[in-house]
This record gives sequence, structure tokens and C-alpha cells, in this order.
Amino acid sequence: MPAATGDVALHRQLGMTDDEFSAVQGELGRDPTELELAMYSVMWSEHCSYKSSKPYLGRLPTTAPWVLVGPGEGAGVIAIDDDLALALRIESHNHPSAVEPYQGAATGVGGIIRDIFSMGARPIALLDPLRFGPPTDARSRYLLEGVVSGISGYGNAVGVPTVGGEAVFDECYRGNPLVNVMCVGLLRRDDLVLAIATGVDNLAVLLGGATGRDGIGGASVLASAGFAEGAQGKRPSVQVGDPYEEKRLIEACLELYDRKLVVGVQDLGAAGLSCAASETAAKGGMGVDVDIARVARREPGMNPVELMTSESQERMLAIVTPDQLDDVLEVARRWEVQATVAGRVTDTGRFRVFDGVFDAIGVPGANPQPPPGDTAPTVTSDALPVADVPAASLGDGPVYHRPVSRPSDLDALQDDDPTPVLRAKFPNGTELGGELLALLATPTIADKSWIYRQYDHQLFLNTVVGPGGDATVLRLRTPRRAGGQPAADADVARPAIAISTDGKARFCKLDPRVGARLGVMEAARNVACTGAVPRALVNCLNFGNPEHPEVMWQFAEVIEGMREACVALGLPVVGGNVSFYNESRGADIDPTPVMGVVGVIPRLDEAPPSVALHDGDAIVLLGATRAELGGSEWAAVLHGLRGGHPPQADLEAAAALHELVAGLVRERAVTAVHDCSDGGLGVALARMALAGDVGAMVTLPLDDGLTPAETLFSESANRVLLGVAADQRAAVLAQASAAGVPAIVLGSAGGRELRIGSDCTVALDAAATAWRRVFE
Amino acid sequence: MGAMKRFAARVDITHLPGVADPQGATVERALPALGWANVSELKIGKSIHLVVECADVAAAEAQVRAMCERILANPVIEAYDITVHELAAR
Amino acid sequence: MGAMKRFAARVDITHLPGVADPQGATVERALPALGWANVSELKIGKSIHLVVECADVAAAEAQVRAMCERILANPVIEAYDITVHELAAR
Amino acid sequence: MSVRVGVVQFPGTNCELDALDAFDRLGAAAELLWHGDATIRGVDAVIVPGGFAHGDYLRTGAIAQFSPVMGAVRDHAAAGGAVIGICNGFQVLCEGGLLPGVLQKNAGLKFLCDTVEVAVVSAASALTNATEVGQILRIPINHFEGNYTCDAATLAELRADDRVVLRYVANPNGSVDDIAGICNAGRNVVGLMPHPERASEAILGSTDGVVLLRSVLAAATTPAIPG
Ligand SMILES: Nc1ncnc2c1ncn2[C@@H]1O[C@H](COP(=O)(O)OP(=O)(O)O)[C@@H](O)[C@H]1O
Ligand SMILES: [Mg+2]
Repeated sequence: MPAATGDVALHRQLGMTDDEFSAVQGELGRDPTELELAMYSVMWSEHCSYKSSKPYLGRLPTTAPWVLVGPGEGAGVIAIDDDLALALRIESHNHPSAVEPYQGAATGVGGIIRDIFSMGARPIALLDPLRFGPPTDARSRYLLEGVVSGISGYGNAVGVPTVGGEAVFDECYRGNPLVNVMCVGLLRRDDLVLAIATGVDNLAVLLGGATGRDGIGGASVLASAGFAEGAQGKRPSVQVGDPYEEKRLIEACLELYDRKLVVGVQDLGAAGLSCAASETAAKGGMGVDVDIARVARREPGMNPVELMTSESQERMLAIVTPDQLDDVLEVARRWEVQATVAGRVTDTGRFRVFDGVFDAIGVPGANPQPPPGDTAPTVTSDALPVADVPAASLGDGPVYHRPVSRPSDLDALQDDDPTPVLRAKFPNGTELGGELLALLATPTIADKSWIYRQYDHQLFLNTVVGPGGDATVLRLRTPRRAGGQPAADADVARPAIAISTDGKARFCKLDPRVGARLGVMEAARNVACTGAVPRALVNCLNFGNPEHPEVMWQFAEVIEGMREACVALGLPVVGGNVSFYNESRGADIDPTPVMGVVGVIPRLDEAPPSVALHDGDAIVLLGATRAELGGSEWAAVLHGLRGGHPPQADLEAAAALHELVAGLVRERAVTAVHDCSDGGLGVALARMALAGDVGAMVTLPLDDGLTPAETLFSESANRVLLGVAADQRAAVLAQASAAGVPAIVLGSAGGRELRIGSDCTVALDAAATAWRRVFE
Repeated sequence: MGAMKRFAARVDITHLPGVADPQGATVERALPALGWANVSELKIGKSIHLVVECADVAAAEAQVRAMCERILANPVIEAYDITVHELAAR
Repeated sequence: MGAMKRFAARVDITHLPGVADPQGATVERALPALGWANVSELKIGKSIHLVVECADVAAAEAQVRAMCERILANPVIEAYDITVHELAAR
Repeated sequence: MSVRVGVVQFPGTNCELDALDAFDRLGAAAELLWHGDATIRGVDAVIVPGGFAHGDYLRTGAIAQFSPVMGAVRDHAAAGGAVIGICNGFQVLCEGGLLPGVLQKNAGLKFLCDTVEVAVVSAASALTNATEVGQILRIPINHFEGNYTCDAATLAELRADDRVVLRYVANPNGSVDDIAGICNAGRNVVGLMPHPERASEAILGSTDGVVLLRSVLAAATTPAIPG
């Protein structure tokens, strides 16, 4: 088979440029074999190589004393205390979900979970930031329902609770939904495992599901090419997830870690075995030989290219020492996980693939049972490799400095400020109750409980604050040992964590740098609202076609904005994911960086105050309100005015606000707390009233000549609403003043109406009906 | 509508070749422990039975096929097989 | 084992009469909006395909029946129907 | 001596650690029982916990009922020992014939994770002996197949013999007669869809499950009264 091919058409068919092909020839000093070409084409795809984004990602701050593992591994890891650490990562599965929403979302969940347990951590939580076209559009609704069922179906069955997320709706996602999934895992610090192959003659054990023809070339075809809607040709690439296989794989791997039976571990994701084997070897500065005869197949007649690039789900590669192999195989057998010795670590620095040589040269283990219809492979000791490449070269792909240019229509868009139009339409004295009700019922703002009710969000008994609040709060406890034995220090009080994901695409469209800052600020603010100190950030960068210079400009600006915000807020970026080519019919999506922030609550004995207002308590607004309507839900969604500038993103004010709020919450000086974001003050107040099932009577702070409508619906950043009991009022105001954070008492909770100033009165029941609008 | 006849249709929905069937594979793996080690290629799909009123069998078949494409099956991952027969008048 | 032959079996698992089929009912309710108001009695069950090695067709059928009784179907809510045919030798 | 509670672990089970935690917190000695071992190692009570045993493939509980451990669980039940199936465990006990009926897909055809109210209907069971009839408990549910179904004769028998132990206050899933939990004729085998272990600490939002867990511990140490 390994007849060298100089066929120019073939590498182009595989999505490789002529320059990239020449680079492969240079790397090898000869023409690549078909298998080698296939491996390079997948590994050097945008999806695997980050060739367009690499030059920028290096700008992000990635270190802090508590960062144990930064970007570049399966997941970032931060220390929680002396014993425990947290692994975190976010990934997109946008294109597969557009083709088959249930399975696309399900396999996205499966993939991110593997990233987490490949670090030695037990996955304890998922969050699912989602973006769709309007739910009134039949296709968008089909995608929405399919994606939610897929996350529910896989996440619940695999036994990882989905504890939060987002569901945002906008025209720009109509042809290209975004399905991002974040996962968090808990580990003992001394259980940390890395994806490294060391030790000559150590063995690479392939664990998990059999390898099938599904997902062949998935990385290059599905993830790197924009596609027209209904693209028939891609359909056979749909992957079916098996949460039951993954659950057994998790338990088997955790037992292997607990018993210290592995040297290194890597999940099989994009580019399948090619990537996992070559990457672990390259990281360890080693080489690796793989024998495809040792790969368990799901179907007869599979060829080396298929076996080496298949992205079949639920597989892991573990590096183990020969003397521990029997123990490893025994753990796998107990969990009914198929395990075969598929590779061997060498000191050659080469990644070599053979077909039927291991049995002949005495590498322990046996060939798996061939599938019905296949005959056993022929075994010879003098077989030539079907691929033989420098291990590091596959992961060392090209880097592109793509052209960058600011969109020519951006000035016009920014100049198209909605404020004057809306001021004319809603002058002082206009009744605003109808506007508030309409805002509460927009798909993005309306109640999401119909989504998260489909997710197990309580498994593991950690969920102190589940979905429905600002950030999810999970208490942490020392994990039990394999077999259910309680840890020796099971009773030690551990900190809790808070997690939130946020992305402000409309703001990024208007000004990507400011929009990115606002996203980081909002995620950190949500986390602060639980009393937590924001500690780390992961990001999923969903963008259009990087070959469009405007998209690359947006990307560069977003990275800068994120860098500025992370530096100012002391947030190391410990992981991320880039998804380009989110476009349909030539139109790029709005730049959508999604930020996942994790914060730490040093000690948690009881649930923190929630968003729910309590009858009689004062309502205090922290932060300044300005006439900032650009990109707001009110202007853009209700009134179709999508221009203007986004709100100011004052990072110093953010840091002060977060510290103040987290402190007030930890001291329990407040009875309710809610971040003020989408829909502005009006929506935030209504949400707090609905959660507490109590009305509110407030006057609006009409500073600087703002109209009531502007005050109610502006989305000025750095604001938080508090519920405060009478005896804490003075103390709260004093602390705010000491922190330099504007604070004002708006009114108090009570009654069955929301009476906001003189122009906006809404019955609580009407607000409930509007907000609980059902999109199912 | 006097000319309408009633047809019973059965749709057998299976996985497209190459698409994994974890459910079938799991059940197959459970059988040897129950004494049945001689079973292979076990696949689990859906069977849909319905009654449709149409002018003739060709129309009934065409409609069920259209229903499979649109709602009954997921053509991205599933194949379907339709059998239709006329029911005796009520 | 030279005398063993391979048989393909299909098991059609349906709801017992009187047992609610919410999934079937939901699909049936969705059809009129798609222009198919002439469908009734829609039921969604399972179809299981498998290959079994046995001495003869009677043995194959008997085994598949036993498998249905023990594991493939739940007699509290499900009925099953079996068809078996011999496969050509490989 | 603490009461020994065994929590069965099938591949795909996921609430086993939660059950261990909840019982340990009440002073019991909880341990895992591996599905592949044909013994329950002399524990006083057996919990078949929630999750997705064998992926819930084919039908919930369809494959799990054949695990070697289930023979020992059956023997324990036959001897009057307490056996409690929670959620997926309830489904396994129904499939395995330890309890009548079956749990079908929720009427709404969606997975449901929510906190619901259930009313105690019978205080005479291994799960409810510390409760009072009519007591309302707020406990989370977490299932796709919680819609209890049985034939009319079985339902009549369950009602006549006071074997419906818990009912939903507002039926979330279409269960016949609002059934959330039932017991066997001996009253020592009980299945319920709600998760008492998820309502066992104030910080998690409810402690209403504790009375049920305490009932199990009480039943485990009281010799069975034949039904
Ligand atoms: N797709 C989803 N999956 C899980 N939880 C979600 C999802 N979408 C929204 N939520 C939850 O709903 C709650 C409200 O979210 P959101 O509407 O964004 O409000 P907020 O303005 O408070 O951030 C949050 O707690 C969030 O975690
Ligand atoms: Mg928020």
C-alpha cells in the first residue's frame, strides 16, 4: 500500500495547500505515503493546528501562583488548596451540531469530558453556552431542541451534571448554531496526569470503544470547511455517542489513576490515534511505534488511513509500564472496557505505524478479535512501516499570519447610535410597562428552566446553587478512593467554587475589543455575586471565516480585549478553543468569544443569598447607569436598532465592584444579589422579584438627564442589584462608599406589583407570564 | 372522499451502514452470560406501525416515504424500510 | 459445529393493546401540521435485527423466542413478533 | 455497631457515591456492592441506586436484572431484608420482578430534573416507617422513565393492600394514580422515583429525604414482619 504518491490533486482534496505539501516533503525528505499525507492533512488542519490563531493566543496571560497546568494540555488545572485541584476546559462542537443536533451535541459533551478525565480528574460539572437563530424559525427550533436533548441524553447518562450554561438567540446564528461545552473536574493534586509518553519500551494501551469508519477526516472536513446548509455529502460523517461506554471509561481511568498504574494519558479526539500517539511521544521527547493490527475495529475491511484518522468516540490512550500491564488490563476487564496494547514507546523520535508486527516481535498483549467478515491480520516481523515521520512534526504545523483589516462599515455601524431614535420614541412620561414585559419575553431573556430541567444538575451532591442564578456554586469535597472508600481526610472542610459562562457577541460586533472585555467582566461579576474570588478563565472563540481579513481583525481585537480584562482582573487564561469558519451562505457570525470563569469561595457552610428578593428589604443598586443602549437587548431585539457603541468597559471599576460584592456576600450583609446585564435594570429587578415572588417599589436614579427608558433598559456594565435588610443598610452603603463604588437605595420589596418610577408598573403575575414564555 | 381506502404501514428504521449502534452492541455483549453466545450483528432500531387513508397503495407508500424523510426517521443516520398493505373495509 | 447455519432474525416489538404510547401519540399529533391529517393508530416500537447460528430454522426461532421472553421484550407492556430466515453461507 | 448498608454498583450506575455519603452522614456504614459479585456480603439493607445501569439500553433495568449480585439481593428480599430501589434502582427492581409494573417514558417525553412534593401514603414500609401518613416531602426527581404503569388488576391490588407508599402532589410524569413509590407484599422491598439522598442536607436545599433514609436504617435493624 505505501506506494509514494506525488499526486498533487490528492493533497488538495485533503484540504492541504501546495506549500503545506512541500513542507511535508521537506520534513520527510521524500514524498509522503497515502497514510502520512492523510495524517498531516488532518493534523495541520485549522481545527488541530490553530494555524491562524496561534500568533495571537500567545498574548494571553496564562500564569498565576495557583496555576498548575496552563494551556496546551487536555485541560488547564488550578490549585484549590494544598490537596485539591480543579481541571477546566471549554470546547465547541458547532459544525457537527448543525448537521445532526442530537449527536453533534452529545459527542461534544463526550469529547470535553475526556479532556478533563485525561488530566486525572473526575468530571464533576458541565456548562453549555448555546447560540441559535430565532426559535420562531423552524430549523433553529429543531436544532435547539435536538441540541438540548443531546446534552441531556449524553450528559445525564454519562453521570456528569450539567449545572449551567447560556441560551442566546440571534439572527446571525440561523445557519450556524454554536454549541460550546465547558467541563470542570476535581482531582487530588498528586493524581495529576499529563499526556506524556516517557520510558523506552513503555506501552501505549488503547482503551474504550472499537474504531469505526465514522468521523473519518472529521477534523478536516467537518471542522475546517464552511458549509452550505443541508450539505448532503457530509452526512455519513455523523458520529453517534455512547455515554455508557464513556462512563465505564471514566471509572476505569479513575481507578487506574488512583492505583498509580499509568505514566501518561491522552484522549483520542480530533485526528484520532494519529494525534494521540504522536502528541504524547513528542511531549515526552520520545518516539512511538503503533501497530494497527492491535486496534479493535467495529467494521470489516478498514484500511490504515481509516484506522489512524478515525475519530470514533470514547477512546483513550494510556502509557503504562510493561510490569503494570496485567494490572491495567485487569482494571479494564472489570469495567468491561476493551483494552489492547497498540503501541510502544521508542527513543527514535519517530512516529511509525506498522500493520501486523507486534505479535511477531513480542510486544505483549494480543490482537483483538476481528469483526465478523474480517480475517485475522498476517503477522510478519520484517514488515515495513506504513508511516514513518518525525513525531513532533505532526503537531508542528504551519502558522499563518493572515491579513487583517478593520471592517469598512464599522464606523457607520458605530455612528448609528440608537439613543436619539429611542429618546424620540420614548420621551419622559411614556408608559414603559409594555416594553418591560416584551423584554422579559425575548427568547434570550425568557426563563430557561425548560432547558435545564432536562439536565441532571444535582448529581454528586455538590450543587449548592444550580442553574437559574448568576453563577453556579459547587461545594468541593475530597473524592473517595476507588471502590468507594472514603478519603482519610473526608471531613476536612473544603472551599467551594462558582462558575459562569458569558459571551457578548452583539457588543463584540460593535467593538470586539470592548465586547471581549465586557464578556470577561460579566462572567467574573456573576462569579463575584456568589462571594467567590474569580481565579481562572477558559474561553471558546467562535468566529467566522479566518480567510476574511475582517474576521481576523475581530479575532485580534477580541484577544487584546480579553488580555486587558484578564490582566486587570488577575485572571489567568488556562485553556481555550478556537472555532473558525462559523458562517453560512457567505455571512460570518458575529464574533462570539465565550468566557468561562471559575472563582473560589474560601469557605461555605450554607447557601449564599440567591437572586430572590425578600419582602420589606431595601433594594440597592451598585454601579453607575449611563445612556448606553448600543447593542442592548432593548434597542437591538425589540427595536431592530443594532448600531452604536457598546457600554464602557471600565476594568478598574470592575475589580472594585467584584471585591466589594464578593465581600458583602461572604459576610451575608445582603439577602439577595443579582448581576445587572441583558435587558438592564428593569429586567434584573423583575428577575429578582419573580424569584422571590414579591413585588417592588422603586424610584429611578435619573442622573445626567437620562430618560426613564434609558435608565431602565441601558446595559451599562459594572452594576449589581442587592437586597438588603434594614439593619444592614447603613453598613452596606458605607462599604460601597469606602470601595469607591456608587451605591443608591432604589426602594424596597413588597406588594404584588413592580412599580418602577412613575412610568412603569407591571403586575408580578404579568411579568411571570411574560418571562415564563415557552419556546418548546 | 368515498374512494379512500385504509392501509396499514410498518416502517422498520435501522442504522445507516457504518453508524454505530451502542445499544445493540451492549445487548449483544450481555447475551453470552445468559447462555446465548451464538448471536452476532445485533442492531436495535425502531418499528413504527400506522394506518393511513389514501386512494391507492402507491399513494400510501409515497406518503409514508415522505413522512419518513421528514419526521419518522432521521435520514442523516437512519435507513428505513416500508411495507404497506390494504386493510379490509370496516 | 459443522452443521450450524446462520439465520437472520427480526423482532418487531410493539406495545400491548391498552398500553399508552406517548411517543407515538406525540408524533401522530404533529402530523396534521405537516399536511398529513389522514394518519391514525400510529405506534412506535422497537425493531431488533440479529444473526444467530443454529442447527435449523426451528431452533433459531425457538431461541429468539426465548430471548424475547427473557430479555428482549417486557411482557408487562410489550408484544413481539419474530421472523427468521436462513442466510447464505459466507 | 453501625447499620451496614450496601449500595449496588452496576456499570453505568451514577448515584452510588451520593447514597454512600447520605447514609454515612446518618451514622451508617455504607459500602459498595459490585454487580459482578454474587453476594451482598452480609449487609443489613440493600440500596439499588440511581443512574443508567448498562446505559439503560434496550429498557431501563433490562440488563441489570441479570447481574450476579441480583441473586443475592433476591435472597435478601425473600428473607425479609430491606431492599430499596431509587430511580434507576426502582426500574431494575421492576424489571427483575421484585416489584410489579414498569416505568415508562415520562408523558411529556422529556427528561425531568426538578424538586417535587410527594405525600406519604403508607407509613408501613421499609422506606416510610419513620414518616406519618399525609406528610409532604420536598424531594428532587431526576428521570426520563418515571411514568409508573401496571395493569388494572395490579393497581387494584396495590391500592387494596396499601402498597402505594408515595404519591406525587402534582404528577410530573404521567404515573398511574400519581404513584411515586410502591412496595412489595412483604413491605420490605420498596421502589421510588424521587432521590431522598439529594434532599439530605440543608445546604442542598432540602432535608426532607432524611426521614426516608432513617426509615431504611430502622427497617434494616428490625426483624421483618411477614406481610
Ligand atoms: N443552555 C443552558 N444550560 C443550562 N443552564 C442554562 C442554559 N441557559 C441558561 N441557563 C441558566 O439559566 C440561568 C439564567 O441564565 P440567563 O438567562 O443567561 O440569565 P442571567 O441574566 O442571570 O445570566 C443561569 O443560571 C444559567 O446557568
Ligand atoms: Mg448573569
